Amino acid sequence: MDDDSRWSEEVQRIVERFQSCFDTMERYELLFEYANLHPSVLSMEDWDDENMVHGCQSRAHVECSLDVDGGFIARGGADAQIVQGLMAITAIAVNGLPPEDVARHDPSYVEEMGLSQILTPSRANGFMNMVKKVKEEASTLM
Amino acid sequence: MDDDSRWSEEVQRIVERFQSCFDTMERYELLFEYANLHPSVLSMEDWDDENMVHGCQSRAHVECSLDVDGGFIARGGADAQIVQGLMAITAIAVNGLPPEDVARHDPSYVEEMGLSQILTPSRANGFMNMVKKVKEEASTLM
Amino acid sequence: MGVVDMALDVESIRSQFPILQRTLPNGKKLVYFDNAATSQKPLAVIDAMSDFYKNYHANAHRANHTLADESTAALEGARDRISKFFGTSESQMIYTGSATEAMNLVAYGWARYNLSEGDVVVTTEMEHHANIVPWQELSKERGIELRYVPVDTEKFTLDYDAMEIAVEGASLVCVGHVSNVLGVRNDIERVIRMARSQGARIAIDSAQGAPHEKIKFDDLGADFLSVAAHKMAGPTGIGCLLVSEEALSEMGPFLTGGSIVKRVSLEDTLFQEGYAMFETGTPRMAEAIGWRVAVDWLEENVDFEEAHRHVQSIASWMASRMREIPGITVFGFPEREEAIGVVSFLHDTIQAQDLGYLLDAGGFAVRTGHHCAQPLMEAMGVGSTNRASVWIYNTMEEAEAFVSHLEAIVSRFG
Amino acid sequence: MGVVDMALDVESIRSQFPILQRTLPNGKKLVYFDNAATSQKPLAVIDAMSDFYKNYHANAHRANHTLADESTAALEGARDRISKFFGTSESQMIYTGSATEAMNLVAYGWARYNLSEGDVVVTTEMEHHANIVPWQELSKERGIELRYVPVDTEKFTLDYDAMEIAVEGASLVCVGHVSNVLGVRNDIERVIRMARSQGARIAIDSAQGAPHEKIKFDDLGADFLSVAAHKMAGPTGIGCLLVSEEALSEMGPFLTGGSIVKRVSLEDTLFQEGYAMFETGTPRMAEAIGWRVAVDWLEENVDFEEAHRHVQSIASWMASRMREIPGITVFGFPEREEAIGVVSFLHDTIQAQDLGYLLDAGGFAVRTGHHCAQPLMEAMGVGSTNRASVWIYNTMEEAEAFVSHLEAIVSRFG
Ligand SMILES: Cc1ncc(COP(=O)(O)O)c(C=O)c1O
Ligand SMILES: Cc1ncc(COP(=O)(O)O)c(C=O)c1O
Repeated sequence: MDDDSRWSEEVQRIVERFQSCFDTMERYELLFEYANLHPSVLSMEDWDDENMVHGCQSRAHVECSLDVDGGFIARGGADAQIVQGLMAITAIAVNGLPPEDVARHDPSYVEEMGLSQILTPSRANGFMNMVKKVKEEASTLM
Repeated sequence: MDDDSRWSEEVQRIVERFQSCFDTMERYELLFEYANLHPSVLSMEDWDDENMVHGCQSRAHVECSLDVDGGFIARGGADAQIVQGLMAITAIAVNGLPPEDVARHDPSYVEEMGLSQILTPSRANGFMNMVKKVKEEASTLM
Repeated sequence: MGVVDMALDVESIRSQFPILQRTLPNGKKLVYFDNAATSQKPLAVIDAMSDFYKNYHANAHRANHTLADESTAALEGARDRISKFFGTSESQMIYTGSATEAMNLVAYGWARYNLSEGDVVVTTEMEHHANIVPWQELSKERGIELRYVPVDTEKFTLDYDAMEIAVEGASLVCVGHVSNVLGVRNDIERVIRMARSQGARIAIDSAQGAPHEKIKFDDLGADFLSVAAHKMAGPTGIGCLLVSEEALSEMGPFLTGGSIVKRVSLEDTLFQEGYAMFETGTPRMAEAIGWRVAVDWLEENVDFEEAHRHVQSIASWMASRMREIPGITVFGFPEREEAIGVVSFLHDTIQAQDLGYLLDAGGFAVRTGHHCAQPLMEAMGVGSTNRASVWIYNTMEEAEAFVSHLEAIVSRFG
Repeated sequence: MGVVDMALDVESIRSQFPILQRTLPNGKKLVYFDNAATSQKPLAVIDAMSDFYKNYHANAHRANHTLADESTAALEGARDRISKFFGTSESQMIYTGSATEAMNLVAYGWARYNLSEGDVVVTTEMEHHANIVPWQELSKERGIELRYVPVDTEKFTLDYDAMEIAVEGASLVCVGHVSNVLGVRNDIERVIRMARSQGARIAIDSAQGAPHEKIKFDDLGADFLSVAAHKMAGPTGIGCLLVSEEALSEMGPFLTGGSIVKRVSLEDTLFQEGYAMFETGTPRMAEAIGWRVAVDWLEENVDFEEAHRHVQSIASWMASRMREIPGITVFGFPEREEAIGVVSFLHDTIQAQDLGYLLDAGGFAVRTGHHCAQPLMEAMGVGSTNRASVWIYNTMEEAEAFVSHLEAIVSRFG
């Protein structure tokens, strides 16, 4: 909390929306909402072994690139809307940043969002693998 | 104790000798002694699958027949002297009896001898299998 | 309200399963409807294994010390007890690591000694992968013809007419007792008659049958029957293959090493006979002891016919209520009297995994996926289902809470 | 009095093994010298398995509910932890039911895909049956030439000169890390170099090595290494095969069924890659969780070099004292610095089984028999031995009591 500048105002707004949720079901509703707001969807025909996120309970794929201005873009796609929601929030958090910043990206906003009840051990692990993949690809794009 | 006539005076003497033992080691000494006193040893060259006692921790064989007077004879042989001692006592208890009596044979003298510390579960099981085999063969010899 | 069967003392049963008292991290009480994947264990089973390790654990067999003798007696006592529970004798039971390994033992220990090019093996589209992949591999390796009996996707049963034809000239017929996806109880008695008339050997995958129905192996007339302890109150890491005397006499060594041999020389090995030929290495002792206590526990606490009525009435009620929820499809007929407590379902728009997560948010543990039965999924025209499966400790109250929560999910996310 | 190594905190270690407090039915305190058969378990291991069953047991993998997620995390965490403990990574570790099954996995999952008529497999006369019989079977089935490296029965080591010749042109060399009969620690580094120079794959049976020596699999340069959890403070029913990347890429499916497949259709199966191709069926979850805690426990409580000095000093002292008892023969050289805590012995006139019973009467658990190493027994010219084997929790006081009791036995029964 002492370092809100860790993430953008947009992410901060998301964090606050989640914090104001009444229960897990509401948080899931929000995740569904963000799944639909994903700014850079990776469509299913582009899913392959290369962009697969390992260690996820459900299928998830992420592909990273830079836009014409050198801003980072994490395109993501997942079987489950709930996973897609998490990917969307991550994309919102990192898209447009210089890859150097993405490589240092701190996903602790997910904790702040109160998702620990949702993120059982392997789901948390799957999420961290996704973030790790994004950060690694950012490093190679630097 | 109320029914000492369950077994012969000879067996009763054995029971008393065991009861007067100080500890397990002394009981084992006595078993070794009886192993050497086995009245009807089955020598090793006669050991085969047919006369093998199943479920014994150590190898044990028993072969039953009737003597000229129709008295039962349990010839026995075992790898271990301790097992041979038990077989010897059984032979002492049943040899010479009519097979009808052997078929009804009650081996509870072994308990009276205080051998329960020696007869851990599978050893007891092996001993009971030996007695069972003797009794079964007695039935077929009736 | 549905029909609650009061004959089974469910409260007393429940109280013996520590995990059923569990509260999940999100504050919800656990409602465990994933019994087809694995059952929970009563305290007696858990404690029996701890007691073994604390008090008499040693390597069984061929030892002259007290501890080893006690563990040997426990291990052999377990075999005796468990085999009797399954209606056979200890000489017909081979311990394996799982039901899957039991089926592999049929493939490696019987089929590869008795089948060769051109021989026919019959299995069905309804099977778990454990009763398909070993036969595919055998077929590739040995040039064996593999025939699949289709599922009648209207009746959701095996197509018995097709089965009549498929078994013609077969050497081995492999069929599941109960489908883990649909809860369909196959008419294995009929299949056994069909296969027998062709002189075929018969393997029954009873991973899902044994938890719900008292197996009478010797009466059944099958040659092989596989069971998983963990699906019937027993521990992980153990199962068994029951084998008829005749079939056992046709088997040869599979996994080899110590214990299964009479004598090893540099030139050759003389193997043990019967079940003893198949259990190599240090036995699964804690597992066998735990399973034995599970079997004792079942015998004491569960009348299998009452249990079936209890389980069936819950699943049947759930299925009929779920059919009324908009967008929910229930597969097959859990309402049938002989069905075995499994409700597979999907929602039109809520993706299966999401539905699984959303049910979990309410504390409801159901399984989501293809349930290792992809050919059946294909026949049903789906990639996966959500599956709620009921066992002895579940209650009608849990079923009601489940249906309400599902309704809430559908109205919010559907 | 011998040299007691004070560096290992044996009292603290002992206090954590409930069974070591046991009194036998005859009133004697248990002295457990049967560690080569199986080790005892610390309370932490026993409790971890109970905790699993009481609190988060569910079938791991492919599930979206909390319990299944927790058990999946525990299972995968265990693989990660255990593989690191053995100096490798999780991708190189395959869970098996035992060390024996690990060696069978080499035979079925590697050898039958890579060896054919005329290929040469080398093993030794010193091996446990688990490292002999699978090769004999393979040899019979595939026409593979099986060569045995003899034991030098004066030095009680492998005959390394003969080994040099035997490995010529070999495709697979299988050797034990430590003999379960003699406690001889083979020079596996040298064997690996020899075999490597011939381009052979190398399988190490480390059932007796891993409990006494920190395995550094990636550095060792072997292709396969088998371990049994139960011999190193872990539970029954689980072991593993460690496999080099290269060898893993040459392996094909062995036990088949669910979990190991990407996709099953009626026509064919697409298998998973890497270790995931070999673990079919419901995982050995409680077992993996117990083993993981055993590994944590060892890491926290046992420095393997100190433990070796402790074990070796006890066994060495026992052996040298036992040689002074009339009629007792000690086999091999437990006194050697690199020897691993095993003392095999016999008495001239007291038959081995009787000696076992008589030692048991004093509370001393030793093993009697051929120790599943009949070819070695034959080379040694005996049918069986009595074997006392020492591990981390044994004390010099126990060794002294053992020797006194043995002296008493010999003077009364010898
Ligand atoms: C040298 C050796 N290899 C293999 C094994 C087999 O181990 P397990 O019985 O756990 O399969 C043993 C166990 O006695 C052994 O001592
Ligand atoms: C029908 C059926 N067969 C076989 C199996 C395999 O059992 P296990 O995983 O215990 O080997 C299962 C388990 O899911 C099953 O449902």
